[in-house]
Amino acid sequence: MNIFLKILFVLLGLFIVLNWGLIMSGIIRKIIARVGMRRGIKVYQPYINLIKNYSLRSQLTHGVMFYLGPVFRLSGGVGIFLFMPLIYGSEYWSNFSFTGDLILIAYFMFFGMLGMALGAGEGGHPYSGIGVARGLAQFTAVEVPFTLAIIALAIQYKTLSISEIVAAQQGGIMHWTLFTNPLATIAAMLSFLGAMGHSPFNVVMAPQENPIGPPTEYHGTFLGVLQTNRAILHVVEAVLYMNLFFGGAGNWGVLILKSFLIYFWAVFVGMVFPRFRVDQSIPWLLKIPLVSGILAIVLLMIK
Amino acid sequence: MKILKNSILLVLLGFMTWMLFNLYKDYDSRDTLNDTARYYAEKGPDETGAANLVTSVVVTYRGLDTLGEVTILFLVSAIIGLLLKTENGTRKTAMRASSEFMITAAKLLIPMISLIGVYIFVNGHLTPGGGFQGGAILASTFILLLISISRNKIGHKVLELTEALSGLSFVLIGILGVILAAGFLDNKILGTGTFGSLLSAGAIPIIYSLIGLKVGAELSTIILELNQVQGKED
Amino acid sequence: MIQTILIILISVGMLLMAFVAIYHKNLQVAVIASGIISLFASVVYLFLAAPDVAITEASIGSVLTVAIFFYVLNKIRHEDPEK
Amino acid sequence: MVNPIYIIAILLGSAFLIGLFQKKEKGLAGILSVLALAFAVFVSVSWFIHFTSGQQEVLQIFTGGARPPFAINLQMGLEESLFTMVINVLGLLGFIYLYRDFREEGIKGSVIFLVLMMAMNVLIMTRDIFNIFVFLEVASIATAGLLYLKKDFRSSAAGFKYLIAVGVISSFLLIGIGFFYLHSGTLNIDTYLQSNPTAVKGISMAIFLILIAIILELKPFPANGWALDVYQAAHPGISAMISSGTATASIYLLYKLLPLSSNDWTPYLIAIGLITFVGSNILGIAQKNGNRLLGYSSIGQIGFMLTILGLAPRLGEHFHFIFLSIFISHFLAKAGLFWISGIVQKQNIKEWSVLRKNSLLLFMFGFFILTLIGFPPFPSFYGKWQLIMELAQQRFFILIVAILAGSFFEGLYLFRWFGKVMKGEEEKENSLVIKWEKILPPVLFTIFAVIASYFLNNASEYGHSLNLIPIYFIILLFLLDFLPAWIKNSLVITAMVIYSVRLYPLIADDSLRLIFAGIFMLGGILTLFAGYSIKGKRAGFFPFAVMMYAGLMGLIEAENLFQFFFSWELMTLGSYILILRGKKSLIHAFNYMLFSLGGAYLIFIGIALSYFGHHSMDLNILSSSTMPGWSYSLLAIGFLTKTAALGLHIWLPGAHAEAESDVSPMVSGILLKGGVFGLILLFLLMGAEQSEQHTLLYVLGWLGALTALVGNLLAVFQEDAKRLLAYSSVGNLGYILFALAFMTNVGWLTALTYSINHFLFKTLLFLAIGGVVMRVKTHKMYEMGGLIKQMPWSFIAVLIGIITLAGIPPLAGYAGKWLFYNAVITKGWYFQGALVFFSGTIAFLYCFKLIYSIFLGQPKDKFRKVKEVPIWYIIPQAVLIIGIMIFSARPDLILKPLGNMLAQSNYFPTDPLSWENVTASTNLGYWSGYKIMLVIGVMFVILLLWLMLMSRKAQKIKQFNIVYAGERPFKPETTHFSHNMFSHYYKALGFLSLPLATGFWNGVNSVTHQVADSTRRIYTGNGQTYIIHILIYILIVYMLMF
Amino acid sequence: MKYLGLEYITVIAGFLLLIVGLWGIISQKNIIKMIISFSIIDTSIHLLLVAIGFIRNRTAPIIDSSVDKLKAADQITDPLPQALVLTAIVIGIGITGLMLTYALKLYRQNKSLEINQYKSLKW
Repeated sequence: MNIFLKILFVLLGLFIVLNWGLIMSGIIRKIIARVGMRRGIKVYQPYINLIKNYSLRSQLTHGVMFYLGPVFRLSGGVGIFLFMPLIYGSEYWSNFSFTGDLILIAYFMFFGMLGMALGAGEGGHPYSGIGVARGLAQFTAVEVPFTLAIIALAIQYKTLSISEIVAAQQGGIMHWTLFTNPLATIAAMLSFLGAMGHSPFNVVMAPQENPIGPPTEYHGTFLGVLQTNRAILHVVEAVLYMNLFFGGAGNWGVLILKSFLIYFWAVFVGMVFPRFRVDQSIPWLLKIPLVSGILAIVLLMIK
Repeated sequence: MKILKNSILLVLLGFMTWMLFNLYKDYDSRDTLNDTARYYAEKGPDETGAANLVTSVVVTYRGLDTLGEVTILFLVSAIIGLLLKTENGTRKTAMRASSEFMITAAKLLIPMISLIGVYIFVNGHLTPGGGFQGGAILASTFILLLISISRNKIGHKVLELTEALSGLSFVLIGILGVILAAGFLDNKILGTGTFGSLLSAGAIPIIYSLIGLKVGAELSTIILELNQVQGKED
Repeated sequence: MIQTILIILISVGMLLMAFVAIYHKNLQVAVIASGIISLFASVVYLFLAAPDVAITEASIGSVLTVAIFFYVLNKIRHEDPEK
Repeated sequence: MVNPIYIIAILLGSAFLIGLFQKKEKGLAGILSVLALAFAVFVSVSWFIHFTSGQQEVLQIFTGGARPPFAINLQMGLEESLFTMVINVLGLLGFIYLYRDFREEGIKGSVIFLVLMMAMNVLIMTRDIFNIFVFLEVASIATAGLLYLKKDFRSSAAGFKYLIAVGVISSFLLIGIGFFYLHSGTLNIDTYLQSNPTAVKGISMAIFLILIAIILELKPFPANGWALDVYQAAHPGISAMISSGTATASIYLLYKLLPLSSNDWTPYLIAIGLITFVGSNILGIAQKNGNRLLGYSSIGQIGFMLTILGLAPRLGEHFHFIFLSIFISHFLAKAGLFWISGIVQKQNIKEWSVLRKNSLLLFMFGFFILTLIGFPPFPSFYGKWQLIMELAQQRFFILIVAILAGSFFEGLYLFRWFGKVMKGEEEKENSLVIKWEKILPPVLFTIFAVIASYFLNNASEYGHSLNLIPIYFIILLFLLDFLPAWIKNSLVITAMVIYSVRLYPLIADDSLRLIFAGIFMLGGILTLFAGYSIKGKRAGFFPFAVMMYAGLMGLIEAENLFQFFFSWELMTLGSYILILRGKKSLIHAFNYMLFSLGGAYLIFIGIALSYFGHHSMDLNILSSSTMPGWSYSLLAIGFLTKTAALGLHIWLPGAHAEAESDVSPMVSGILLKGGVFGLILLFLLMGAEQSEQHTLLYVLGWLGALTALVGNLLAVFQEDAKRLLAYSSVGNLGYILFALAFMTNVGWLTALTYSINHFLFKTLLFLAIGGVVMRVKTHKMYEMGGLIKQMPWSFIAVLIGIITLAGIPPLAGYAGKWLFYNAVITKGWYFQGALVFFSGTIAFLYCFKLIYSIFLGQPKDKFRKVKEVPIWYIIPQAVLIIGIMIFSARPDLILKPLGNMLAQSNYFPTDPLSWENVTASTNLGYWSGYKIMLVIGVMFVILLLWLMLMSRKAQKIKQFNIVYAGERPFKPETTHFSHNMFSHYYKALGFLSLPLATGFWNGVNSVTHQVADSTRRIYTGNGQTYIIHILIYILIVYMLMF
Repeated sequence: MKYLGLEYITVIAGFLLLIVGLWGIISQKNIIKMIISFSIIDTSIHLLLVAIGFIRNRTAPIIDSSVDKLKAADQITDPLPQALVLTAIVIGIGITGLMLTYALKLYRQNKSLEINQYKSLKW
């Protein structure tokens, strides 16, 4: 396939995902507000935020790494997008997934985090450091059940290629990993809660304790870049889970629906449960999710 | 506690006794000479010319042992001198001045006893006794001398000289054996002479006399050294 | 036979003297006892056809050794601060 | 030829002659003594040359004008000439050493000394039992007499105890001799042997008494309190004579008398020797007094020689070589150490650090200590090797364990001493009085030891296969130590380059060796570059650096197990001393040595077990070991101590962290791969055919996974930057072990990739952090901060390093991770895999901590003026970064040939990685390092441009200018969140990082010390107790024998 | 009757004396007593040695009027052990003298003759 055509489709896909990400976060926040008996923001509010941030005139930087932080962060998001096949069966929408498999995505998640952490670090604000430390610590625990789930999938499908995993789930809802391997799905979906950073795992960003979290010192264009990334990343992560556990998507419609539902799962739990401290969230993640992940593998090994 | 300790020691000693009893168990009295002794008895008189076989064994056949043995005395006298050397170095005899009677008796006895000593070692190859016994008797005269005469400069140097010279001669005679005869300390460097006479048995009388002088001097030195005390006494 | 009895007596005497030498409080007596052992031994040597040894033991073992012991004991007594 | 009887005559004659001299003539007396001793040396040396140049006929020296059974005879053969030679040389030098003391104390001292020498000569040459008794008494009395040289009353007490003990012992000897004569009718050894003795009970008892008396003269543990007191109380010059001289004579006596016994003394001698060897060495652990410690060691060594003597019938033709090797090292080293002790004149071993004031003495001290322990290329190594191999051939495995245990304890206290001397607290007073006559003897003995090593090496079975060029180079470097550092550095680098070029064609077709050779040599050259930044002489650094690299290269080049072990020990020794050079590294270097020593001995046993039933030392014998399970596990554990597997890791952090800035990368990035290479060789050669190996590999796999977890977790909680990196090394080596244990194609590829990566990034990180530490003079990360401005280059290096470490695409670390997953899932070790993955995420935490705490946040005031690290640190870093980049972009360049080699070897033909251009794929997945690099690179640049476009007017502000709750913070420290950074993590998972291993080893340590301390209380100091010990000892041996 | 021979009695006496001497050396705290015990041991060994050389109904190994020079081998006792004893006696006095000297020196330095007072070197 022509490489330029490929790039074109990639850019198009990126555009769609970005927009869907922005809209989805608007919708979700609206829903949260409504559940809380508030009116909430407008659905297109994220667009407004984004445009406002990109056009702010004050742009202060603390140094090279501070400057590069958002680039790393956005690279991380976009990179995952690039390595992710979006639509099952479509070579146009499979992005650059030929360069690497599931493991690549799992590890590339660190890329953005590292950049963010470093950029925030150079900002010199103590809260940045605290936020980063919390985020990284929690992330290690999140990754454990997720990895177990990935291993379970690899055992089950004998492949690490996402496209092939999706392909193996075709042919009806009962072929989804959700049903063929519910334990792995449980482990993964619980770890997904942590990965999304919603309550009860949102101590990293801690919106109540203003200002806190890694992006404390970021504003203006930098913050814009970070918001862009968040929009993309949320959708891409949902798409990853969709591909792995929920049969993938044959077309954009299914993709949008499924990713919304998957994302909403995290929001839904967050609306019900209060926030964990880090030293609480880690043991929690290492209990039920871990056990179900292990059970998933054990079951597969017995088979 | 002490009883306990002693009883443990007794048990130990009991075992020791048992062990030594096993040694005794195999002891059997002898009724013949073994090969070695037979050689001494048969060849000894001719080879060495000494009537006293013990002497021929001590001085010739096992001359190296004897050399070692006089060396031990030599060592001991040297060591005692070194060990008892006091910091300030002044030496005094501990004995008080002797009575007139003692001095007279000593003057009378000393030459006689010395003569006996000399006789014993000169005749070592013929009669019982020899260098050691004669030397010991010489040393006894020396004790007598010490008791009777309380001057503190009694022949320390003479003793040393005798000791060293006789030792040296002993070694030299030994070496002469290598050069002139069959081996170290071979007594055949001189003719064996008439069996049973004083001037016989090759170098044995000479060696035994040297031993006698040396042992006497060494034992005397030991006694002399022990007789010195620290200067602050008396 | 007389020899045997004599030797046995001397042996018993030596053993007795050995106990005296070990257990007597007075060191001088102990030393003399040990000298007597040597003396007895030299008698035994005479019986055992060893005149050379007998003379040596008598002159060195009983006389000179005891003399040396006495010299040392004398020295020790002289240097004893309490006496 | 001069008749040897003249030795005796001259020595004794001059002794008597000196008796004639007056005090004024002490000079003359000294000259006479020296001449007499020199004459003795001359005679014995000429006889030794005579016998070694092919003459066989033994000279019989008759005395008393009669033939042997009737008169005393002496004998001069090869053995006698050797032993008299060494003793006379010792005597001459010992006299020179004591010369001044003798002068001060009067001339009688030299008389005693000459007599002692004479007695020892006779003891060696004589063939008559009673003669032995007489001259043993002479020697004992002379020894007791020489104690006069020390004035304090303790030496008198020791002298008395010695005399009374020796008196009792010789009483038994005399009884034995009497009954021997009664039953055999002769006093001559040869006659008795020729008479073909019928074993009467009585004579065996007599011979028992004779032999046990001689054995007691050799001071067997525990009936040796009297001797220890003498060692401690005597003038060191005298102790040297006792330890090296008298003991030599006595052991030769035993050797001479042993054939008398028709009883088989073998088991008893072995038991006596081993109990002495192990016992004394354990007791040595708790000893603080230098001379007494040497006494323990001396007695231990003699026990070892007793064991060998007991084994003589089993060792056959090798006996002489083994005995000689052990003997000569004990002889030279113990005398040398006692002589040095006399120069130091300190009691407590702590105070020996005064030796540092004189580098020659320090060198000799180290030399002798190492000679005693038996590190290659020191003389005793050869004997020990041969001994263990022979024992293995005859299945005496328990003996092997006991011998090595004893050696281990000996190594323990000797190395502690060594460390204290090298790094202990400095003595303030300058009390090292050095006179030429005190220095000369140990110097000569050092030279003798070198010569002995040379000959032993040539004489040993495999010595000729060794490549000695590096050893000569090391010696050269010692000689050139006075040159400035940069000259030596250039010399070493040149030499290494030349060596690499020479080596390359030899191993060019063996990718595995090539990889490791590359790591060792290129790594070595790179890290040495950092050394250019150091001014001055850097005394004592380069020989040991070269020693370490020589050892590492030796591992690669080894064609047989001897070479391998030789190199292994060389590497250990070199690295130990390099680590010891650090400022606070005393205890860590000691721990390192302990674990290395233990590990080396396990390897030793493992090799010995494999050798059983073979007749070659070829590496391949591992594959046909008759006890694969045992040799496999022992070798594996041995190698694991070097790679710091969990439980054996506690030495690593301190050792790596406290080493000098440029040593840390050497020992961490490079040295650890030595252990990995060992494991690789082991696994390659032994394979996984047997089921026990399968179990073992499974256990090793878990061990690796847990090591990775715990290592990384501990790294997270470190506040010390270098310690963090060190723990990270523990973790990384855990990955490697884990991957090796797979025993699959991809698994091994993973391990090799990890090895290369770990070398690249850990060397890089240690260089960078070492440079920073060198500038800011602290290891504590929370004391640093904000250094990115001052040290941008170091920051970049660390950034690249941690990206590689964490395995984040696109850099090379990801290659390892991807391979790893494929290997795990293929192998089916899922849980271990998950554990290791978890460890990987934890690694991310400390990576961030490292870079954040040091380089980011607010700069501390006191470091505002620090400079970038020296250019000599940056050059190797740049090279390493280039290396990482190349390996990241084109992993196929290295992995493809490696994979091919693995696939083509007999071991891993299945499931290899298949390559299609730059894309690698397995059954499970695929990965294209090149394309990933490309995609991410392009994307990163585009996004950067995008941001630059959007923020054209970005304004640089002061770092302190932050949103701090509406205020400006008042000092930088309050804004830098770096101390106790992951405390919440500790709350959650800290229980996994409890110092269980440390606790365990501390427990072992304290138990050993308590055992040592309570056992040594049998030496009550009461002379009477010592006699009771002797009696009990005789009884026990008697009861066991009869 | 055989066991009533002189040599048997002497050997038994020698052994008993040896044991008593050993007992003295391990039970007596006084240094002088220990030395005395040691000289007792010495004497006992001399007794043993002489007894070993003894042959019943024979004369001393001196070729004098009572011994036929040619048949000496059948008439004299063994000269060798006697020679050994001579040597041993002299060595014995040497050692005893040296021990006593040490005892004296110890007493001078510490004013005590108890062996258990000299334990400063231990462990």
